[in-house]
Amino acid sequence: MTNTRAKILLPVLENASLILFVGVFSVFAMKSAKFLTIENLINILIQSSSVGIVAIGMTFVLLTAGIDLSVGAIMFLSAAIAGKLILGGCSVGLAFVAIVAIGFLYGALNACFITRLRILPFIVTLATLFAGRGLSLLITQTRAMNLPELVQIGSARIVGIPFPVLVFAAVLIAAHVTLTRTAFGRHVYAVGNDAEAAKKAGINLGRVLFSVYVISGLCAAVGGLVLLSQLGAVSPTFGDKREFAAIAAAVLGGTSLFGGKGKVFPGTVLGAVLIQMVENGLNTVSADPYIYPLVISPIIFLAVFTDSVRHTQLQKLKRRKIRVEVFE
Amino acid sequence: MSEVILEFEGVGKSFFGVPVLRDVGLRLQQGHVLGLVGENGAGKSTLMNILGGVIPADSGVIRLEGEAHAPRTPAEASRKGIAFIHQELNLFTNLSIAENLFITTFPKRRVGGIPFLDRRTIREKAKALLAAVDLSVSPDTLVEDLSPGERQLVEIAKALGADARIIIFDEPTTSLTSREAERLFGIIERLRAQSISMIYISHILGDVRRLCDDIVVLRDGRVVGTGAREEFSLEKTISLMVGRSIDQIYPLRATAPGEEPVLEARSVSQRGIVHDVSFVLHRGEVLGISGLMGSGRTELARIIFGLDPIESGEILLNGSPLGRSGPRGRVRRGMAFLTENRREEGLLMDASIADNIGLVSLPAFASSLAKRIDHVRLCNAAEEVAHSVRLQSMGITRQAAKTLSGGNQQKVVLAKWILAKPSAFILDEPTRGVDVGAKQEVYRIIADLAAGGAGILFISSEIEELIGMCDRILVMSGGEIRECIERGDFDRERILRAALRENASA
Amino acid sequence: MTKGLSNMGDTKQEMKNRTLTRRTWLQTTAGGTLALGGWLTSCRSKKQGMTIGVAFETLQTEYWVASIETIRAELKKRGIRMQEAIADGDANRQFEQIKNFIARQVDGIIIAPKDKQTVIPMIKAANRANIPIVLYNRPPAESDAKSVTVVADNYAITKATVEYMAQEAKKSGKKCKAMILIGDLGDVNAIGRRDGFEDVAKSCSDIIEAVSRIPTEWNQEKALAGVTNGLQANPDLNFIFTSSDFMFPSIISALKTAGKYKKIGEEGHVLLGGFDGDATAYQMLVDRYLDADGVQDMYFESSASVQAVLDLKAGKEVPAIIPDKGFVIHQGNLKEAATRMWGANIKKQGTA
Amino acid sequence: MSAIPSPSFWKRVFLSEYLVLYLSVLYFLAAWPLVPGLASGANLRDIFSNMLPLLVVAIGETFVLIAAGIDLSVTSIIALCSVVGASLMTADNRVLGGSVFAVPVGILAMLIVGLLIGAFNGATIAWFNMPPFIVTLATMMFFSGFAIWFTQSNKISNLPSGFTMLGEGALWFVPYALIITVVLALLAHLVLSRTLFGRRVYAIGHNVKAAAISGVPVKRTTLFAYLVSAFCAAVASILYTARLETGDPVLGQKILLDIIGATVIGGTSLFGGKGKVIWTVFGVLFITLIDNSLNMRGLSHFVIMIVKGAVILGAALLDATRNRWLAGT
Repeated sequence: MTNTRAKILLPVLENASLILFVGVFSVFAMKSAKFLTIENLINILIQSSSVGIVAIGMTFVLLTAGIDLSVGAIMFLSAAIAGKLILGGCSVGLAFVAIVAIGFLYGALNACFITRLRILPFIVTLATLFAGRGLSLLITQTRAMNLPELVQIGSARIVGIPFPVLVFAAVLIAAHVTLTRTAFGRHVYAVGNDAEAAKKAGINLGRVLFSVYVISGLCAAVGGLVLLSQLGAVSPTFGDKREFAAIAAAVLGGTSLFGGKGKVFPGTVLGAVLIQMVENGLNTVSADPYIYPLVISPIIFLAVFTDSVRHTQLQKLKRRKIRVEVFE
Repeated sequence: MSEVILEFEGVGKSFFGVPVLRDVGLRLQQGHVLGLVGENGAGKSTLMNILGGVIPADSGVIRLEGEAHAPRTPAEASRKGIAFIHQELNLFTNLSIAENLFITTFPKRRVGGIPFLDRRTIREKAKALLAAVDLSVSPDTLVEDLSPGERQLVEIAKALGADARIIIFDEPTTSLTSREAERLFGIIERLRAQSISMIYISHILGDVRRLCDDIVVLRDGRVVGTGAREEFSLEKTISLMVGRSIDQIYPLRATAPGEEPVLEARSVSQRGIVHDVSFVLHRGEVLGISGLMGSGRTELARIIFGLDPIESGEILLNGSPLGRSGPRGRVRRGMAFLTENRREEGLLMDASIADNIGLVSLPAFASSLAKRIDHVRLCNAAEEVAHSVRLQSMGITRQAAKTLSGGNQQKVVLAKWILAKPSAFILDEPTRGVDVGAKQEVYRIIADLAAGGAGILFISSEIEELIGMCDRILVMSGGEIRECIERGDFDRERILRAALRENASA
Repeated sequence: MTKGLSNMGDTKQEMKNRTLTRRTWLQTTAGGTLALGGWLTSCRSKKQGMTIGVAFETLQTEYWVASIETIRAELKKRGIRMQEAIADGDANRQFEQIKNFIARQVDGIIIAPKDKQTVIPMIKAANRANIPIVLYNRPPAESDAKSVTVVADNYAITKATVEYMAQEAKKSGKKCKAMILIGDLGDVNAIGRRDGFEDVAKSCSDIIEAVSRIPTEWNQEKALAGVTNGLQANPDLNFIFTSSDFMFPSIISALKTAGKYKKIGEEGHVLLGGFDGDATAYQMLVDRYLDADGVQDMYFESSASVQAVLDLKAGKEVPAIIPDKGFVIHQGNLKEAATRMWGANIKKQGTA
Repeated sequence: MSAIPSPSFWKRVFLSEYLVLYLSVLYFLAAWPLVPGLASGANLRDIFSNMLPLLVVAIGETFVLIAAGIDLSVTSIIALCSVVGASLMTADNRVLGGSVFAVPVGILAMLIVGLLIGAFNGATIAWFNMPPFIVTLATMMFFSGFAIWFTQSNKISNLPSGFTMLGEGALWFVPYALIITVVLALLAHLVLSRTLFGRRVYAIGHNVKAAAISGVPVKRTTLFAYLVSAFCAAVASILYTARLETGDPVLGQKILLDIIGATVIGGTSLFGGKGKVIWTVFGVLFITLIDNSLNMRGLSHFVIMIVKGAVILGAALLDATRNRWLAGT
């Protein structure tokens, strides 16, 4: 009987991302002793925090069945301007404030085009991705800016916790609480589940959508800030292709592109860490570094594949019954 | 004698100049249940949509506790204490029951200025509401894990949560099993006891007469009968519902059905959907399938057309079994399916009329080798069919399907299939959302097709049109065929009774 | 992915939007066109005198930035207009930029190519239009295309640098676990520098054992991750050579995180060597973090390439390869060598 | 902007499907006096030779977009085909190097590689109904990574002249690239507008359910669309590789945005069901024109990127406006 089989299959599919994570982890743990050391695990966290933060913002957008391709550009732009300011002799603190402001404005710009003028998020953010990277390159003249003083912050440890991880955790907690413990958060899910019904129920659709793009912009900026503090330099490749990494992380964490389904914790975090773990793991087993994309992309594919299978199985289970069979 | 809480007076509404409500007046008393009955298209839903703030009325007034009531949005209506429980439920399946109950009215608890959800209060309130509709599941359960019946109860609980004074039920039992329905009735009784007023819309007259204090019968947007339950025998209600002289609407069926079978179903079964369905459709025959929503008529059609899986039994077209072949195989073999959902399954809304009409028969107009489409021939053919169904349009190549009226859209779908010259048509609610004038033309087209030798499976919830058009009528309920009635002894009440008969095996 | 917005909106809203959108669109287009036009006029220029097209693959590193600035100054000094094009690491775009130069009939081209192969068709194109072309700092793959290259002897300079580091290591006595950051393998210079390192590592295998090779593809993020993980994998690593100075920030960051960024002489100092001679490297030398740095004589390369392109234009004979000897700067010769180190001067001028 | 012509005029312009062409011409005329050498024969030739490969990819993308899908993997296809083909044809290749078969085998291999990737995309999307965006994103990551791994990020040169002439060479005065592109474009146009397959692509783009019920082979058509897109990418790869005379594992990595941007500017809708080859031609022409003219003005390509971004947004706005007007009337 197909239903019963599906019932057994579903739990497995539900937790596909977790299973993947554990699987990859144990593989590397077995392959190399160095992988399991505390320092290395902390390293993984540090390296994944930047993408993780951006991915958290991306999750908000994906939950509303939207998409934000401009996050990489936002990272670059905010970092570039921060760099200019610091080189121009402005205080680091002020520069960081500027970064956040830029993230906010950028997000608001996207949101305006999407909610006010009703253009597809894909196109809007594609265009602002173009413009944003161009603008940043214009500002930097594609020059590398070395800001060694920032590394102090990036490598600092507050009560033993590395700065990037600290920021990561802070953003994560804030996002998780917002999504699970506030009306806005629940409305985000509602909109993603059925925009029309949400409107009928009297949820302010425009405001919810606007906010998620602003949030995504903010997270991107903060992610850029963290990366900047780690690199201590801004190069023209800064934040390049990060939009894809962020989307991948969210999707790996079980977030659906069709909206309404996904969690920042554990989901997106697992995804982000998983991505970094693969890179780090391959490194510790000193595998050919070029092989990295060949490993990560099948994992992404697998995650989505299981999700779509799960979806079809659910459809099977949920087919409307119109008669009660006495024998069931 | 309790006082009137809601009153309609001279309410009228029309779409595309076609009146769907004419001078409707009715009164709902505090703590009463008002039964609203009438055939599809009688205007029940329109009336309730006006009350629920989904659409505005053209004329007339509604008084809620004496003062005028004209809600602009559903939200406003619900603020005024009117809860609308739609046929298709408006719940967010990815959220928990508790969250659905308070989606716009979350109790909050400020911590450092940030308004957090007060989850304890929410859960407790939710528990209380669920208890009120005796639904014994945790408020944290996701709605997607609930059965349709349980979801219905959640909707009711939501209404109570918004302390509604008037609750509108629109066909609440269609997707419920008899057990779930019983449960619902129990709740309704209790709400009445709490002197909450309700409007109950249903085809199932038995339920209506059992639940309601007063009954209002609508026909063609007019109130044709109103009064206390006692005054309405089943017979009287039915005759009021369908009491229209029918001969002028329906075309004369000149030809008699032929002998050789076109479409044949042999004990078709699918667990939980249909059970042991068999029938034969002959050349030139119009075979009606009557049944209420959720009787399995649409599901049967989808199985026959190969859209849904079939567990046992077989289906033959022109004598050859169809096996597992999907819609494509059916179409190639000469079967047509006009679905009940024109917008989502029938038309390419943004495409031109010509593209829509041509869609099915494209292969016929493609040269064998390069599969190049002969546009001239295609357009001429499309033109022809469009003309034959009397489609009104400004140029079939220029106008997009979505800009047509409901009637003309339906004609486009028909034309699409006619162009492919199939031998068997399955028409599911072909006159739904179509004004009376267009209805007549649809009937004419069906008659012509039958005269042309095609077999037609005519599915409808309007008994009247089946009686007007069919050679035989199969009556379905609970996924089974209850009766097969010959044209000679057609009888509305007999059909309705069969349609209302409970699922034996439940 | 667009479900969320596909159909939201009651007709009233639609109406409002329609008008709104129409207005906005008019403004965007009209405004846009005006702006564009105006700004094109603003940067209009009259055609007279000589023009040299300068096409750089990227300005990603201080070295490129400094180079293009020096070339600009050099040309200005000789009253020659310079047309600039940066390909941002895209060979195809660079090709199109060169074709643009040719279309505009520039008098000569100085190009810092993306890599040795993709530059060949560009040279050929220039040859066809017989416009003299000089390759800056990167030689082409061998072919029949005619060009002049001004390039540092990456191999030799690296070799010298690493040998100096080896000497330092010898003093400390203990055997070194070494790491090298390799550049883009498509870049001959990167290859030259790697080979320089590897050969020294071989010749004094008693002192240096190369345990970790990080391919960076000239990308700071890759470098950071690579070094961090490398240090993780080999905790006793104490010798790092980077194929380009612009990756020092990444190295410093990684070392700091691992708590191994120590001055020369301090306990646990990691022997550091680099290549280019940029400002960061100079600062590190002064602060006694960096042991040795291979310096390309950027001033020589810039003026030489300008001279070369002019000579070619004038029809003079020019050797196909103009080598830049370069030199090694280290704690020993810091004082006198600094004057010739471009990074040092930039630092003094306080730019970058 | 004080004197805005009557709405009816704007409407006519808006609703004309040649709007983007008009804009291109308008822009060209406006830029003519400002950009010395813009209209020179040499530069015009450049503009066209620059737009050819981009156009080829964009045409393929058009098919997928009309079918309400998206193909992000085209750039990786370009890169992988480039290195595979080059490694087969290069003189350093022991087996084929220098032989007469080198070129035909190489080209064939490139096309096959492309089609295989397209088949994978199409099949997974059609049969397991997975979201195209992620599927092609994953394949994009995988195959561009594979191309780099395959060559250890080395470029491959010494390609036979018989191949490289496809890039810059010409038959009399007509460049081969032009011939190939024109033929492909015409073919694509005919297939899309005149054949059964073409109509079906539009149908599934408009409404999958309705199409399926009307007997359209949805799965097969979807697969076909992705095959076309991949094939075009492979052809583009041939042109790019030939003109650079190099097999490059990062070839075209940066043009994904140009491809989708150009198609959208042309007016093809991401919702599916709407689009034409000719529109894409206009879109590509417009974007190339901007690129070239600003380039000729000596403006850095970052400025150009900003302008492109603005243009894409403008185009999207225009499209949205158009649709609302159509809906309104």
